[in-house]
Amino acid sequence: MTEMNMIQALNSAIDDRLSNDENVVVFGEDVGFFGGVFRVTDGLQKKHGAHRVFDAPLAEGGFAAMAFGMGINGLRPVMEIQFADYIFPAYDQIVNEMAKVRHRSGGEFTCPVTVRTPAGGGIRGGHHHSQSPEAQFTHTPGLKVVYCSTPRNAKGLLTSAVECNDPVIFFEPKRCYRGPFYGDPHNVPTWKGHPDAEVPEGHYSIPLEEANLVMEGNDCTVIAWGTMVHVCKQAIEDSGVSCDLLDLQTLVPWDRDAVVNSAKKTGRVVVVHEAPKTSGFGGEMVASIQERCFYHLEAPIERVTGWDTPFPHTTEWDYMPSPVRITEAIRRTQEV
Amino acid sequence: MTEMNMIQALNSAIDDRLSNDENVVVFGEDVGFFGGVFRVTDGLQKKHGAHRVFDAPLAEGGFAAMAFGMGINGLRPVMEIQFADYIFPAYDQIVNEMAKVRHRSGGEFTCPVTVRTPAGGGIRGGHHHSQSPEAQFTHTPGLKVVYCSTPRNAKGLLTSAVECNDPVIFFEPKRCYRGPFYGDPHNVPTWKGHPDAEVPEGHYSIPLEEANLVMEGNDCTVIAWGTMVHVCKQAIEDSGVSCDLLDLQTLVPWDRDAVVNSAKKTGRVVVVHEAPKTSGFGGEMVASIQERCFYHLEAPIERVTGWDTPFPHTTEWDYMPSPVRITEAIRRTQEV
Amino acid sequence: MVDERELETASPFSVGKPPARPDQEPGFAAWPWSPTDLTRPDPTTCKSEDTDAHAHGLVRVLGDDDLADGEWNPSLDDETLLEGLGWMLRLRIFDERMMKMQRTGKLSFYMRSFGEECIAIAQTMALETQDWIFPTYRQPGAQFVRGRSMISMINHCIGNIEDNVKGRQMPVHYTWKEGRFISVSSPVGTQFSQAVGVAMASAYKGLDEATITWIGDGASAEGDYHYAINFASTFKPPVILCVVNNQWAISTHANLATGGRNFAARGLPYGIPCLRVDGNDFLALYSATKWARERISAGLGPTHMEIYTYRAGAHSSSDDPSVYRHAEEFKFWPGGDPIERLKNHCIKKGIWSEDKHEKLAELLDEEVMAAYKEAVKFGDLANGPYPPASTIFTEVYEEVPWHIQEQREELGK
Amino acid sequence: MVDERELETASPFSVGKPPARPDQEPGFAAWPWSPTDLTRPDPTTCKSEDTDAHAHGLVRVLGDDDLADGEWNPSLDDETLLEGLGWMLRLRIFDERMMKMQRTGKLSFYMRSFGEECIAIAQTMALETQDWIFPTYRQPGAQFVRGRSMISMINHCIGNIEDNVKGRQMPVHYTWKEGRFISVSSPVGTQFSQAVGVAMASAYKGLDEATITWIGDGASAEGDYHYAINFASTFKPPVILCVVNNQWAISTHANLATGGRNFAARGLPYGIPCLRVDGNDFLALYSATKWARERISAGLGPTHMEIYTYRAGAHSSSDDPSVYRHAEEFKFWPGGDPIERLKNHCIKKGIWSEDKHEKLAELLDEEVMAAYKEAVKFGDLANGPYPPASTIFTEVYEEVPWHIQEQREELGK
Ligand SMILES: Cc1ncc(C[n+]2csc(CCOP(=O)(O)OP(=O)(O)O)c2C)c(N)n1
Ligand SMILES: Cc1ncc(C[n+]2csc(CCOP(=O)(O)OP(=O)(O)O)c2C)c(N)n1
Ligand SMILES: [Mg+2]
Ligand SMILES: [Mg+2]
Repeated sequence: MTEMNMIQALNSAIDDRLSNDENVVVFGEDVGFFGGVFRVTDGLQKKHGAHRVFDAPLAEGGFAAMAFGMGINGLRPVMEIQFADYIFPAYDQIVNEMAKVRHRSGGEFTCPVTVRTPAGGGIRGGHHHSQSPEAQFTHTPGLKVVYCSTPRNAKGLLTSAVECNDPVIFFEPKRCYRGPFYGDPHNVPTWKGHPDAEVPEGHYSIPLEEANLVMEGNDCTVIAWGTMVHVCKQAIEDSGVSCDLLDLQTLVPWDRDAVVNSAKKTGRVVVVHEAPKTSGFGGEMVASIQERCFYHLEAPIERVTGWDTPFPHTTEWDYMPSPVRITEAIRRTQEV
Repeated sequence: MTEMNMIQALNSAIDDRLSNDENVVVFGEDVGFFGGVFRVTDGLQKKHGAHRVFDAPLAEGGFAAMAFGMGINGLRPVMEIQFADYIFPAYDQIVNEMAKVRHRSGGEFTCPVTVRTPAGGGIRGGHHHSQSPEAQFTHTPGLKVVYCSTPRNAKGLLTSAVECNDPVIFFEPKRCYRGPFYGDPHNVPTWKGHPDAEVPEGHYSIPLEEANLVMEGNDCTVIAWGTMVHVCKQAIEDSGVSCDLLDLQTLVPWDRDAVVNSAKKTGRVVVVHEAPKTSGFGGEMVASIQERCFYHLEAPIERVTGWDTPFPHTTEWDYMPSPVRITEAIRRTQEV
Repeated sequence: MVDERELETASPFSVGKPPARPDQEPGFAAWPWSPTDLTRPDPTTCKSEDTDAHAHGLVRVLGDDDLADGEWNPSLDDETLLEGLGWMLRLRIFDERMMKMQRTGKLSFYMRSFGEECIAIAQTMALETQDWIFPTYRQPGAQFVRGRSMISMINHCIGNIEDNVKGRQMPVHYTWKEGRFISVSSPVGTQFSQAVGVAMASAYKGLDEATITWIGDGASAEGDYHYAINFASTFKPPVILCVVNNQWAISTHANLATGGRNFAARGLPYGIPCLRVDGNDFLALYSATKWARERISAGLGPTHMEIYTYRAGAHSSSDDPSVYRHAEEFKFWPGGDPIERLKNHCIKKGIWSEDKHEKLAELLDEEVMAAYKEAVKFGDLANGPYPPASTIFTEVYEEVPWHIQEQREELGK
Repeated sequence: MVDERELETASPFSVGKPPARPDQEPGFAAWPWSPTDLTRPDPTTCKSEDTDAHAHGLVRVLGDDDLADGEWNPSLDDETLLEGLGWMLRLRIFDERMMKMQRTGKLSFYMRSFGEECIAIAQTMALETQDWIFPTYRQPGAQFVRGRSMISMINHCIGNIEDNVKGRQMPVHYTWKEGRFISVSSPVGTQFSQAVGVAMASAYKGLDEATITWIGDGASAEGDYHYAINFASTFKPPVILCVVNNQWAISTHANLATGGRNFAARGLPYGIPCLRVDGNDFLALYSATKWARERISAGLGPTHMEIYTYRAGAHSSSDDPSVYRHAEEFKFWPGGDPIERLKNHCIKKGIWSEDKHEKLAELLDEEVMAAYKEAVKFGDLANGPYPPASTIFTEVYEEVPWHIQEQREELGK
């Protein structure tokens, strides 16, 4: 075990895969010599060589296509989209091509690509450096969708993503790269001393099907992913309500048993995400839970999400779900 | 009133807009001389001229960008994506650009673009001529999302879409272009004699906020859009259950009062769509209804949807929600 | 700039026009190019800028007299010539049969290679067997050259229980990994940029493998075209990038989709050697492809090619071109018919005759019919049996996840 | 093809290298181009193919001796020269102040035009006031020329209650419709293809309006670049398409992002006239832009330009280029500093002096400080006040729909 921040943990996962699987190649804008604008691939080109870790031309659709081609010809590309907001030029290659090639080819061609991308708000990024577009991928069969939240699960999940023989869209909560975020922009802790900053060296993986039970309680189930896991932790403490906090980790396929069992136990559920409410993955969670746990529910399932507006710049703290909003939602579930 | 099929009704709406608003321009692949592969723009180039109705180069992202530029410079472009499956190369221009430009520019620039696109299955189109990607747009604030189902609402809604000062994604159920579809591929009626094939001539609009109550009943609310409206009608008849059938028509913003009132009245809801289940717009419907009508619900809200797989070719009738599956879902809601 | 395309007048911006609309007679200019125009630069030293003339002229071998001439003549032996002719004729007959079957509902849809049979066949013959083919829907002929059984191809088209892609894709969307023929995808253009990645992987693994890919004149307007050219320019992988300029994209003539003078030269500013090749000339295509392959063997990376041809038939079984172009336009096209041209060449060489040709056509027709009869035994789209509904749920992921398993159980088939 | 870029060795595919990494001295070759190299073709008759030399050479007016020479000399009057110099100096000083303020948290982020001040300023001066400017984040200078108040610009950057985009976008993402300066968007490249649409609308309306737009060497790899070139080629709208080749895209040198010899020539195969222009030469840029504008007035449509320059500073306030390039690389760059070059020219012309220059700099510094002090009265990012939270919910649509209204009430602000 070594203490790492999330950037180091991601770096460690990629380093391990590069070291132990010669088919792994890493590319994206500025990921080569420079090591990425968030430094996730720092030092990897020097260590593994310029044909294994390299800068791609500034064309997300272009290097997604390159990844596709490499993937069907036996490599295991790990590509970085510099900000999740810039994944959309590659959307066609991801949803029409990567996601479907195994099926469309009768299993003859497969595409084991990992698409890593920093997502979410909290860094004053405004419209186009803050979005969290996971729902736009969870709706596409053929893709696995992962959202890490701590150094530990960042490493474990990324290792599994790279090892997975299906395309994986891997979201990294950029606000948590250097420390957890509890919803107070004036409180900027690092990962130092955080139990989830203890990360195994070498190969370490977490299956792409398990939620993580972050807190255990009896009266409400809070479901979140990414940065919101930490904000929810704070909110649960503030609320004084005994809650299960489930960090979903993998959104497709999500952990049915963990979610259903907790919802049945508590009968009250709050789902929290940064992305806009309408058609967010929270909608899927709510719909699935009410389908499966209808007779156990004691109160309407609550969603606390970003608003149905573009992500703002100066007023971002009024946009992102805050501990206050989440606390209120938890309390509302207890009122009935 | 004239009897029209859906193609003629759409043509009539565009013709009216071209005739009465000189800022309207129409383009897309093969829409000019040829009049579109589905013939929706047939005759319009001849009537209105080659600078008002013209073929665009085969680049959905390129002519979406062109539409954006024309839109912010005072025109009112109506662009066609030949199949909804091919909207993804334009996804960035639509979700990052068109959807946000009014907000990002403090209201100084607006983008009154209509993106028309034939969507959905039932024509043996396989993976890439059958998708129904509405949910991927309902999650993007700034876009209105519309799905017509009959000649009559096709004309009324398209007129409103073109007149709307916000970007509108307008889905046309290609299976219903020439006739309704009741779920039996061996029964191929035309629109002839159908009451909703009676379409007003000249200007005719339906507000982009109203659902259409297609059938009225007491015991279950069935919510659908596009082709599924007709399949649901059949299923409701087959079920023998007294149902409200709501054709949502506009998905963003959806008709809150119609949905909530019906759900409260019946206490039982089935939502039906062709797109895959996970993170489909059905999830949003279920989540919103349980938030707003929790104490009125007598049974779990059911979703009947396409499977979480790519759209198949030979087995498409096992993919699309069938009257049988919908009937079973309606009946399940009555069992409790 | 004065636009040299014919334009719609009275338009505030340029709107191009095709050579002719249905009621007009197509007035194609005679070709100014002859087989002796162009040198054949040494492929192992040639630079992009040495191909200016080749990008702006036309690489031909078969002259208007059907004789082979010029530096690009690959001097093929008789056997190879007749093999190529045979595959082309076989493809045309195959296409005709499939089209008929489509009309009877045995398959949902079809796309012919009519007028373009030469392309994939000559080019695949010029490549090595380990090379990757990344086609569009108009290069099925490569599979003949690589030895795919016709029955297996028909099984796919009619979507029966033996279809190797399990009825999941529309007809003509072949996949055949054994023959290194990569899965055809409907979104046009995507294969072009992906092929660069396939070639990068071959280079990465240090293998002597080339990848060839094609894109239409229409689809070259997609971003994928630009990605392919620029990524090939940047990384110089062993890829052959071919724009098939058959002049039409469904109803849209290339004049309406670009104002450029040609497609071939687009690679020059990217430092890629460029050739413009007569797409109905078996020998020219064979030779140009060999040249590009020699560059790859020498470690020099990509070649960009425009294949200048003409879409002789309808876009697909859903299309009726007489609505938007002269019904007989192909007859006016100066590039001729690729099969006729190679046939005449072989006859002039004394290795073939009209009689032999007719006999071959009959044999091939029988072969196709026999294959067809064999294939329909496993079902067809009109009558089934189809691949079981359970195939909807498999191979979406490597393993079936719980939610798809639940859905499969819900369907109960 | 032998690759003329420097390449990483021992790589199975080509991986380019920049001129120098931090520990190496940049060895830029001296420029072979001089102001008298190139003719200035008549803009009202010139065709794309007449610009081959202009696409491969470099349009210069200011020689190494800082004197104006050659056919491209626009022979500007003294007033215009000094006006341009003044705007450039003002922009540099403005940028420096903003950068300092960024370090204190008054704004979240900043991007300078350092070394590229010439571009938007010279080009906007050469255009008509009714022409549309569709910029990236490195052309804010156009707003000076069009007369936007500096206070209004600062209000945007510090996101205060007077920000005309209501704190919604990051700093430097200016919008100013009154000045026909179209909203800057973060996704790079999108404006390039959109600008074609803006120009199409002008043509459609029959107005004498041009649209100018820019894209970076990096962003030119996006599909939007290709769309823009091809759509401009097809429809020939009144658009000026400029690739700003400042050699770097954050840490990625153009050598790593394309293998091509230059950017300018990419428009030639599309039938668009192409110019490669010295981006640090006020007179050359002014002149080239006027030339393109004359073509537009004559109804001839698009021009494609490569603006050859150098990103002198960091990519943005978040960037430290000394990690990936020689810290002083700009000093080695043969193209010099655009302000120095125009200053020297004016001094040599006898209309300017070092002393006047220093005095002007002082005045401008005071102007910037005064504007800044005025702006912060309306708030700044560090201390507020900010635009009210209600601005999150407005202008998403023309009218606030019920679901957004509900959310606004939920937030209760
Ligand atoms: C991305 C995308 N957009 C549109 C289509 C519909 N479509 C299929 S083929 C075609 C025309 C293609 O023309 P071209 O590229 O010239 O190829 P050709 O058919 O001439 O071989 C179009 C528009 C598609 N398949 N994919
Ligand atoms: C679509 C997209 N991808 C990535 C980014 C992140 N990004 C911002 S600027 C930049 C480099 C741009 O370089 P260039 O186009 O050369 O412009 P320059 O900064 O040199 O003016 C990158 C990668 C972005 N803003 N948009
Ligand atoms: Mg074509
Ligand atoms: Mg740059």
